[in-house]
Amino acid sequence: MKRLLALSTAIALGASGAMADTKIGMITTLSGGGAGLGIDVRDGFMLAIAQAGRDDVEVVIEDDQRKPDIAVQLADKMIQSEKVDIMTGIIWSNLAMAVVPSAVNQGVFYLSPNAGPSALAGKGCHENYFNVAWQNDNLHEAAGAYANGTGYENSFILAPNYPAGKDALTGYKRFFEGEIANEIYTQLGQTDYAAEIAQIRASGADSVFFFLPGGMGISFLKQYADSGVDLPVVGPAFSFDQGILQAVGGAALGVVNTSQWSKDIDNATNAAFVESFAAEYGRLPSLYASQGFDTANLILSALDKASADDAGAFRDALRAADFDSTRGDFAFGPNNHPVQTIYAREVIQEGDVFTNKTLGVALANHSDAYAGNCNM
Amino acid sequence: MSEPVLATRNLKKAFGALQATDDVSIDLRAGEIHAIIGPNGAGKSTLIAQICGGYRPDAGTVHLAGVDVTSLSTAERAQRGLGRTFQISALAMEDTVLENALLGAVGHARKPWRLWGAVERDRSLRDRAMEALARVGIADLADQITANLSHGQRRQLEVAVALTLAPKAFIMDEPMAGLGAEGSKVMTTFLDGLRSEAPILLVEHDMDAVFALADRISVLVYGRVIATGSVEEIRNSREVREAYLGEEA
Amino acid sequence: MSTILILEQVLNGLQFGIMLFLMAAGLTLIFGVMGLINLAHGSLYMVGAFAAAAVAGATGSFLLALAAALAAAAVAGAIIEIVVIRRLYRAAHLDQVLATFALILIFSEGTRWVFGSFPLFLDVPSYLSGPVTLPGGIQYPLYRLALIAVGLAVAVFLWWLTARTRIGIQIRAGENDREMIAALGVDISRLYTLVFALGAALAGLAGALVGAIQSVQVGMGEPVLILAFVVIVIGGIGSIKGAFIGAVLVGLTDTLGGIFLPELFKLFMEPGAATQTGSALASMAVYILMSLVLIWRPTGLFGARA
Amino acid sequence: MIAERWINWIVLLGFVVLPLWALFADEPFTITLATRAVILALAAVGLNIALGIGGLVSLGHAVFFGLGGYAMGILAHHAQTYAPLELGPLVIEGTKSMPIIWVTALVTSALAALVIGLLSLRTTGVYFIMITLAFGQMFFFFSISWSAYGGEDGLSIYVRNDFPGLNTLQPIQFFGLCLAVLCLALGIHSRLRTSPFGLALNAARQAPERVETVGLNPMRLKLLAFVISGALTGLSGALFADLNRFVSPTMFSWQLSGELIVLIIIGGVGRLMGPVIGAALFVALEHLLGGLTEFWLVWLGVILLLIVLFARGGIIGILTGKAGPNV
Repeated sequence: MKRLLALSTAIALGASGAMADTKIGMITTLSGGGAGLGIDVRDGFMLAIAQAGRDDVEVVIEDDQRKPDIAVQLADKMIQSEKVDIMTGIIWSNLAMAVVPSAVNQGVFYLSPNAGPSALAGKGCHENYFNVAWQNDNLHEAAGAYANGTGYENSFILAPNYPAGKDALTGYKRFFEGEIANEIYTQLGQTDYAAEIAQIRASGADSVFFFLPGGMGISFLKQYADSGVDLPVVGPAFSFDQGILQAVGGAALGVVNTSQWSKDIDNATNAAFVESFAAEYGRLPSLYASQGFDTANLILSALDKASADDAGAFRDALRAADFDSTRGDFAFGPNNHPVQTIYAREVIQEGDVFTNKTLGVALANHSDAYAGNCNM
Repeated sequence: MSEPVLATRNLKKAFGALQATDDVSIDLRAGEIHAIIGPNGAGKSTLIAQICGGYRPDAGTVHLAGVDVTSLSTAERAQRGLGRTFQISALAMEDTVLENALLGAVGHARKPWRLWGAVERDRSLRDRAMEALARVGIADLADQITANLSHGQRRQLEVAVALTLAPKAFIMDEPMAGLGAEGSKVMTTFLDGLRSEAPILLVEHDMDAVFALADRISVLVYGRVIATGSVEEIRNSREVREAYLGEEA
Repeated sequence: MSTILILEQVLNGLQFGIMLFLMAAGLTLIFGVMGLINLAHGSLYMVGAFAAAAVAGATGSFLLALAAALAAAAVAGAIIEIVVIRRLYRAAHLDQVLATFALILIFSEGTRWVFGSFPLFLDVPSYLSGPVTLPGGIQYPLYRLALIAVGLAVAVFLWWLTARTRIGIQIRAGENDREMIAALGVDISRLYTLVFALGAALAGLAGALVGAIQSVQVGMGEPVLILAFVVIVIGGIGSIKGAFIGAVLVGLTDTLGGIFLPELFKLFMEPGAATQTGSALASMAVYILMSLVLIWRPTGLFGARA
Repeated sequence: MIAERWINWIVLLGFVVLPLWALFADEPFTITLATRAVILALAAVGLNIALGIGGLVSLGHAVFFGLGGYAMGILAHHAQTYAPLELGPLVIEGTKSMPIIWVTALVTSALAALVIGLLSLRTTGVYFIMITLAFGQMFFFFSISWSAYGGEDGLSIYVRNDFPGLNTLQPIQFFGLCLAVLCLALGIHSRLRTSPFGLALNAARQAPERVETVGLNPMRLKLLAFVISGALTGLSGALFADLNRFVSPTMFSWQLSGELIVLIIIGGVGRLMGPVIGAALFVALEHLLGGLTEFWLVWLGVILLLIVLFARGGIIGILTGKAGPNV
């Protein structure tokens, strides 16, 4: 960890002379709640930069503290003072909504390594905005598709009462063909789910879909496992990523979750990524780390073809997505959002470590529901 | 005899089992100093609080200049002409002496909603405040921070603030406390002259001052007025001597 | 909705309330005795949970983990009382708010410094895991029943401590009059450190107990801190009885509001909108409850009258 | 020891010189930072009227900050989508004009402050702190789930709103505008402080029973102070939203209310320039410490603690050697 930071500083120092051809600004969450995600994105990203060994790329990293106003301020700094060519790093949809529209309007490229709010995929799409992770609805849609394939007919679905929560339930319902036993919006940041679990027990559903990111998911899974309700649970990967799973422990075993990445996806890039990440940082990579890694490699692949100063050529190079992704095939749709395969994974235990095993494909070559609204 | 400026009729107030004031009827007539005396815990403070509006009585009424003010707030009673000093100084300690007096002037002029214009530059307010300070003899302290005043000086300031209101009646809660011999004498002389402006209901422990000043005295024991009369009558009352003065005589 | 489900939800509300009581008891005790607003109480809750997770991870024993939580929170409490809080008893509420706000920053980021940014693991012990069947056929997690029992035991302990022991007499005296307990020959600063450590230990215990069924992570103390404040304000600050009743009220309001408000709105709105509106109102419910209580009784249900 | 008057002028001068230097040195981000400090200072100047003069420790001033922000967000959102806001029979056109937005922000937050004040001023001390916090939380949770205006995602405005005669897209011009508003607010504070109202309000904080006995109603004085205070903080919210071209529920969060109090205490409670110095220092610390370490919040906590324990009266208190008013 220390070594890598020193390395990145060295890159920055080396590049601050006349060498700096390309300047990348990363705004991500490194302190306060939710810092784990930002740290994973940063570490994945910097790993790829370090492996490329280029001295013409400078990365400026700033901490947004998960506050939209700080993120906006940092974006101003990067654009006005640092004069970056490319920006990336934001974890949360609400921060992305605060930063991305004005950044791309000022001619900067933005590559999202995590958030994919629907507003930026549809009417609000922009030729300089690329999403390297997923549109927010994607994993939920895949969960709905998986539920169909497994034969679930009656789902109890819940998510926090905020836009991403509503998108999640909408996404699931878009693909799920069975009945909805009940649809519940919990409080953002809620920690006790006894009441919801009682409703699940009484609902007569045959499956549960939930989207509760971060600590909310940990709380829900632990309490659900302890409640004796044994309906199968499906969710997006966010509550089952490598950083969180160890805190959930046995309560997550056997739960199926959907993800565009898993550490056992069989390709050479992924194997090398998992191994080098673990060697560098002493922990297994999460899907956030893989997204950071892919984002960096996409940028590097485009830089091989065109300078970021040549916006048109660089844009075309990005759109070509001519790089080896950790998730195998990767292409952009018409709205610069990924067209990719989303897998169903199951939580298993390997020795002391809880991790995911890929079960199969939930949705192949999946795009998103908003691409049609995008007039670029 | 003319109508009293201030009158209580059958005031009653209980705190749980304790009857703090029990059927108290007191008059304050124009031009007089009416002293209320009684041992500690006799209910003097509770009586004053009911007259000034701090407590609502359980029963009975308070009349000011012939008007029933029992249901009015402290502020409304003050607006109708009740000027009060506190036993424990209630002053804006961070402010200057002049500012405290100015507060009284602002209250008297009913100008608290003026958001513009420095209060100290308002001639009429300033004159009124300075005049009150001068009358109690602390005009030279006008620019001092109140917290730095001696105990006796704060008493004087209390009286000065009440003066700025030009009230119809004064209620003074122990204005002599902490003044020392010299200060007491000055204050006694001052209050002596003040009664022609407005009558004073005086609660005081300093018996020399009471006997020197009072036109009438009421004796409060266990919440009841056991006697009201002239200085001579109270001195000679057997009941009072037994209940109260007896121990001191 | 069946009667059984409603009963179960009432039980859930009670249980949530009792969890809040564990947190609120320490807060109200500290305020009652020392007149201190301690925003850092949530940090002590977090310290308890992290200590428990660390010890449970190392030893595998839940009881040892609880002991560690109590000890760690009490020690942390005693240290901050001696180093910081002691200087603030005579300060204005404003200074107390700021100083303890600063302590939150130090504790939260300090914990992240030591333990990293990822949540820790802490699980229900095997002998308390799984559901039991209650009379009426309600399936209820055994651990939550244990939580209720611990909460009630703490309530009884606090009642006994304040009503029946020498320390309790000192505490009650201290609530009324600092000079008086000095006159009684009590070392006030030692008493204060003790009470603060006791309050901290209660917060730590709550953190460890709750951490087993929730997420042990940095910042976990803040949402529950705000709710605990709501609780003690509703109950009347300084009153243990008030904290208990306030906690149960808040627990019931929050739990039942979350269930019944969306159902209520479904009676006259289309379901999707009703769920969202109902949930929005439910998340505001405890705060609405608190403002109503304060408007009705400006010093809470059992607070000292001005 | 330095006279407070001198400190005030030096600080104001700093706010003129620094951005001008940044303009010539081509450091536009420094101007953005200075603008942020000025707007936060304005919010805190508003709070300082209630807190510093009136002694009202409001842990819910984020309500007004957020209302001002949403006044801007909602009006500009309707203007940029060309869809008027329909409230039953009442149809309001969106606008990108700052003066209209400002008036809306002032009026909305003043009305909110009137209602919240009427209900909250029945309580005192800790209860007042907590009931204002409760109102803040209500607005926070409401805004998170109010999907019409973005919920937690908030609202983005693509172009900064207009002010007649200025190009607000130029950082320095927007900064100048904000600084002018701040100076106006400081003028209001200073005139208010010495006015009959300020005198009575200040006394109502220290000795409410005295204020009553001169025939004034301390509660009404405090209510008016709360309304003026809320309105100014609301105005700052509208500017803050324009600075970021974005509003979101975090503007309603209790941490923001806490930060406003922190600003005032750092600078000096009840002092004219206390909030300005506090905001400048806070923004500087945030920027400099944040650049040094991931764990900068620890150090911020330590600095705050040292100020509370050893610097009663804040920075101005240290410089002038005089403790401030007791709140």
